[in-house]
Amino acid sequence: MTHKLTTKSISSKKGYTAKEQDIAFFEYSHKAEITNIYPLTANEKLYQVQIIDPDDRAAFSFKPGQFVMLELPGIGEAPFSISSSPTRHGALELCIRAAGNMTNFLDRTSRGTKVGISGPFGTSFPVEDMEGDDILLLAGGLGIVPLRAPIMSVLENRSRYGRVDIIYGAKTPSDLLFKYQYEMWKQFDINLDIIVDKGDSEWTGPVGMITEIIKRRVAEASGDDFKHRTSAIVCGPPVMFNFVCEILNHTGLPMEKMFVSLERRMHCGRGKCCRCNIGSTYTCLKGPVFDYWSVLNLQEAI
Amino acid sequence: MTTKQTFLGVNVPKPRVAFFELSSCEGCQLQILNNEATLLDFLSMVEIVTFREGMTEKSDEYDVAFVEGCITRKDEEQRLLTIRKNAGLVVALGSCACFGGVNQLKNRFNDLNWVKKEVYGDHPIDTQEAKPISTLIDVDLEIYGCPIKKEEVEDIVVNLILGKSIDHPKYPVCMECKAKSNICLFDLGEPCLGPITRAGCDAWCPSSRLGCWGCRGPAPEANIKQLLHICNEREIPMERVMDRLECFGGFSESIEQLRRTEGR
Amino acid sequence: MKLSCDIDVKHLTRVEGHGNIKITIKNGKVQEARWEVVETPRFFEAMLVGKNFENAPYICGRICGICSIGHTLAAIRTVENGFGMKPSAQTAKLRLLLKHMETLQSHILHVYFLAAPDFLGVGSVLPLVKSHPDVVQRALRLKLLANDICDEVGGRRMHPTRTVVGGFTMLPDKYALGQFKSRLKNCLGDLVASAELFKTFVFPEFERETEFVALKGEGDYPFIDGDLISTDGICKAEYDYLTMTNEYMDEYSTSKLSKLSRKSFAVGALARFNNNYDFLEQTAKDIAEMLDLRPVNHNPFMNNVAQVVECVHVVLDSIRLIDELLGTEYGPERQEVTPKAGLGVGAVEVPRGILYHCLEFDAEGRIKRADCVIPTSQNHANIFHDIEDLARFCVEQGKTDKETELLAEMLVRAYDPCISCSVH
Amino acid sequence: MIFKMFPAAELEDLFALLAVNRIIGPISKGLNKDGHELFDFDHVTDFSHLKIAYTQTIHSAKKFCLPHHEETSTFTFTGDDWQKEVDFGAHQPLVLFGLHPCDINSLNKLDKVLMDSIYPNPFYGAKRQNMLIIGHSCTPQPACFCQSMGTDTVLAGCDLFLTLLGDDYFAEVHSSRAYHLLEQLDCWEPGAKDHARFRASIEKRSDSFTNTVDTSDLTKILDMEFASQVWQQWGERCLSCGTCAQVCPTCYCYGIEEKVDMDLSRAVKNKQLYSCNLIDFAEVAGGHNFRPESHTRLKYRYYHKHRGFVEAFEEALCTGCGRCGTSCLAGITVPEVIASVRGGSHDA
Ligand SMILES: Cc1cc2nc3c(=O)[nH]c(=O)nc-3n(C[C@H](O)[C@H](O)[C@H](O)COP(=O)(O)OP(=O)(O)OC[C@H]3O[C@@H](n4cnc5c(N)ncnc54)[C@H](O)[C@@H]3O)c2cc1C
Ligand code: SF4
Ligand code: SF4
Ligand code: SF4
Repeated sequence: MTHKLTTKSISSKKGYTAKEQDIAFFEYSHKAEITNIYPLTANEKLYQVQIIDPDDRAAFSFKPGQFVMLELPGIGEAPFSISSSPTRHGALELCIRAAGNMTNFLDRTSRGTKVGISGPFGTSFPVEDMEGDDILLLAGGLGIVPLRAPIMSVLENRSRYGRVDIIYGAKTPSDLLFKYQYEMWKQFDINLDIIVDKGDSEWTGPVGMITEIIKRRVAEASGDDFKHRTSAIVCGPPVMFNFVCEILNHTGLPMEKMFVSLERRMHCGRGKCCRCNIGSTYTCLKGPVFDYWSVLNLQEAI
Repeated sequence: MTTKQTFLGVNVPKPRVAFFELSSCEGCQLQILNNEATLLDFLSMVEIVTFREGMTEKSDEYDVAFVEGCITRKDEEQRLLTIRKNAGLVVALGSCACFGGVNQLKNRFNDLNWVKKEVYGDHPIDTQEAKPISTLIDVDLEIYGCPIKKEEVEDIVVNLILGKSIDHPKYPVCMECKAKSNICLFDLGEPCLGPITRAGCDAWCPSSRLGCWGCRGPAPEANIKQLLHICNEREIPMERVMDRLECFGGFSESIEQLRRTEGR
Repeated sequence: MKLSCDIDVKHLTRVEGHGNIKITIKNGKVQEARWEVVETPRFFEAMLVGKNFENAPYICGRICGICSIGHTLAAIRTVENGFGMKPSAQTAKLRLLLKHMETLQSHILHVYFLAAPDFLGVGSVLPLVKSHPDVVQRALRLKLLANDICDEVGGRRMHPTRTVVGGFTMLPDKYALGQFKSRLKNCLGDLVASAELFKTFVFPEFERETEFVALKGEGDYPFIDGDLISTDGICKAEYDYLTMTNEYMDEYSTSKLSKLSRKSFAVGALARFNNNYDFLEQTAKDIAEMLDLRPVNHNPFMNNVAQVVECVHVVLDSIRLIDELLGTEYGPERQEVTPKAGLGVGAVEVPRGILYHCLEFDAEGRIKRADCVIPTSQNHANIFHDIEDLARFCVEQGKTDKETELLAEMLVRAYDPCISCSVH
Repeated sequence: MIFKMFPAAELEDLFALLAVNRIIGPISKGLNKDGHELFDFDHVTDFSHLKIAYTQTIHSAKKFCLPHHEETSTFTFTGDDWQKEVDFGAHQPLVLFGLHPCDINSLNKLDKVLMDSIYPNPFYGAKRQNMLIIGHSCTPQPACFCQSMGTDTVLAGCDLFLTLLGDDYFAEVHSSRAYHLLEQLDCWEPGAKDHARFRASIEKRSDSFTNTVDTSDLTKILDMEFASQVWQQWGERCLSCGTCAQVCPTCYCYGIEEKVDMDLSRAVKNKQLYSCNLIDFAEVAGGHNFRPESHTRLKYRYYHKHRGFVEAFEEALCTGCGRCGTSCLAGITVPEVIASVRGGSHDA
């Protein structure tokens, strides 16, 4: 007698894989359509992307700070922060800089292009836990992109937060993103400070380092007010958030109330490819949003 | 470039392609014909306008020039300058074009007159030191290998057309060799330049149990010092290692350095 | 009668390497008719000096991309002869199989991609993809088979990796060999179809008597191993190659030239056919008959036909070799090499004719002096004189400039010259 | 657990019972330059090719559930639209015949991250679920330090584990599949004498390990020695060639590359096992490299295996099989690296 093995379908010891669609989730992506493209600067565009299947679209929800993997078949797949409001179902907004292979090709596509979307992945900014606090949103360069989702969350529940500041630094005025929304933000009683490294002939705002404005903002707070009532979100290049977090840390603001979003190379977004590991922590699972305390405990994070 | 194809709704060009050869064995061009299975697809994806080895028609209007071979004579310099002027993109095809290839072995004597006499006696003959084409013109892209790997060229051409970035592997041949479950040549007592040579050939030679000769040049940050140490430890004669290092010209900088520091 | 003509072909196309044709006719007299080789020399003979013997096959293979296998095998034979080694029967069979498949792939490339367009009135194989898709597919099928076998036996189709002094680094998979055997059997139909295609081509009725040089067959149609013979009755030993080639230089050529009993001689498929007809497989002889090719044939254009005939022969012989290899257990792949001071000569029939390598070694096996005589350089003088005669032939026949130019180009192409190889 | 005994000569019958399936087992790859036999896992069709008394294979058995190259999906394009197809690639169940404890445990470790954590990897899972594993006892080799890693015995992860006791096999039966298989052999229930033989054999094996790694408090020590000079010294030797990760039974990181066919009508997404020692492992858009120097990458490999994984799964991502050290041309071995790191900034 011989023993012929038969092919078993996939299941796993722990609960994770009980459902077939969870398994499929790994290489499965929602087919989506680029419904609109708005050029924002020379290098960045805002893409509105809609999941084609209406049920999938309705079921898709995310938290501010999470990201999706966007796939252009045959070209590449990469992680992007969702930059739209978490409460609005419909088109996701992704603000993408043409930086490499896939993003440059994306830059050449037009409305109607079909893409693949999977996610949402990763940790988020705990905006609900921040209710009641003054909110400090600090962005450098492309860092404004992941900040836009928490900004919208805060705006939609404006009454639940105290003072809200957005401090945003960019290289030059022409690099500023989402200019068309600044007035709207201000109308929601938000203090918007914008500073550039280098002005141009039309620029009338401040020129210099974002840290100056932050120092001023901290100084404006009276007594221990700042450290007891503030939650901060910092997004930007590593040098920037290094300096900024240092200043905030100095005020005594608890490190658990300062949040950053880190970027690493990712090939899966699902804690398998190891490309995003910091020290030995998966940015895609434990991040991209980390509190500052966790960052300090990650070797080679910054 | 003429646009004739689309991909994901994006217009992509069907480039006019020309092939040229300087001093070489013309093997790299032949490699392109050697992919019988996909040759016809290749021919329909690009428009070949000049290919002396295979066709009579020729044209001076082309988008991409593949240049095989190295420079060893004045007239080749002239031809190369013209190619650079006509082409949008110049691609160095194969190790001769990229590093000088085996042809640069004659440079090692530092005595062209001796070299000429050795082969032609007193008959006058025109030649100069073999040089990679990048010493004369700007090269947009290098495709390594002696010979080139035809699949690699095809991938590169597809990526060129799609406008995808062309990234050569940055890791050394060992990666590909291990992926093929080969026995390491060092286990067999043979030298191999796999640990320091840029991958992309799918460990062609080691998969046939021939130690790598380094035809694709050094991988970024190749640890040559350690490799020499490894060979030394295993009592592999330095001469055999040097023979390989200097064979295709990719390691010429390290060779010079070695000669200077160790008087080899 | 044609009175004047001025032909100046710079960098003849559809040949390997760089050569020019120049014909000037004034008042019905040929003023000048020349075949010039302008290829850049690469100095392989100098490169090899001082190198260990291990380098010889590897570097020599790079003399030519088309016949890299032939060069590699010639260099190996040279080293082995120099060291007094004899390859095992298994190694010899595998080498011959590899050699045959190089011959097949090179001949197919030549007859279909380089020569056939002339007979079909086009400039390259590209238009044929549309007009004669079956012909192109057939050529690709044959070439693919030959190259696939080269990959399996030699490690890769160009610049082989498994062929070393003493034998092979690795032996072909027997299962794969079995598969190849059936593919070889199946390809005979394609070869007959190739012959039928060639039957439809009109070959110029041009002849010039010359001497043909080849390896001497001893029972079989020779590719590796054997004395050197010519149709003028000369016979010499392999090591005596210098008296067979008699190289000299002239002002129009960066390649060396050769002569023997007459002012020039020819090597290649036609030369092998003319010298060793008796040893061809019967089917190959039948194909020759069908294509009106009989020894000794002096029409250089018929070299293309001889190539088709050889394709049939090498395929049949390869089937035999595979049968023999499959019928015995594999022995060791490689024998120990002990370097020895002395001189080695290796002659191998590559697609374009007889190829000689000669190496002189010191006691450690380092190369002291190298010499390579390439088939195309042996043919250059013959091509040169053919062109002269052809120019006169065209004058007599009253050919137009265009016709003369095409015939001259076809003539050179018929030799399938490997120019970069000849200059090396 | 159920234990059985059967005559060693019947291993061939066991093989024959399973021979309708594809069997993977240790085979000989020839001799190395010193005349030692080299082994690897490969398909075995003939029992006489199975080298059950093998020492250690060059490559691990992970390639049968985690291949070096894998097409994860294909796209076909029609007009401007496309269809994606995914094939997890479990086409044929496999029998892994003769795995040593370290290799069985390595699969258990891979299961933790690839199957039993969030986003399980179905490509791995599909193949992993379709394996019948027969373990086999081994003789500790000079490079082995599995004892230190706690992977020298098998508690789970196979169908059957065989320990050779003289002329007999002592079989641990881990699954009903294995139970039914053994029914076809001349088995007997082991008695007290057999148990004693078994105990003597494992004690003897335990005593024969020569290589060790001190893992106590290693996670903390690794953090303390993050800036240690020692890393730099190892980094200077490292060739950044990725060999260690390729032969390691527990390394699983990878890269994805998408390739379009020449007629632009089809594309594939290829997965290739990568290695954290490769220079561009942590390179991101814009060219910034988080680990540009060889020692930072080498250090990361140890961090992931001996710190991060321990934090996440309470065990190290290393079975102590010693393959990486054996294959590393620069002679970088886990026991030596860890000893040098523990020793602070002493010489590497
Ligand atoms: C959580 C997260 C959120 C993000 N959100 C946003 C966002 O909202 N907007 C945004 O614009 N970006 C965002 N990014 C960054 C974005 O993912 C990258 O810009 C994107 O991956 C670039 O993809 P690409 O294919 O265009 O670039 P790639 O082609 O991958 O190239 C980028 C660079 O990577 C290197 N590289 C790529 N391939 C190779 C290779 N094979 N070998 C060696 N080097 C290589 C090169 O240095 C190249 O310049 C985010 C990243 C993360 C991790
Ligand atoms: S054979 Fe060469 S390429 Fe392969 S692993 Fe060994 S050293 Fe690396
Ligand atoms: S193994 Fe080395 S010599 Fe051989 S093809 Fe690859 S890089 Fe070239
Ligand atoms: S790290 Fe080395 S010893 Fe540990 S499991 Fe991997 S290969 Fe084996």
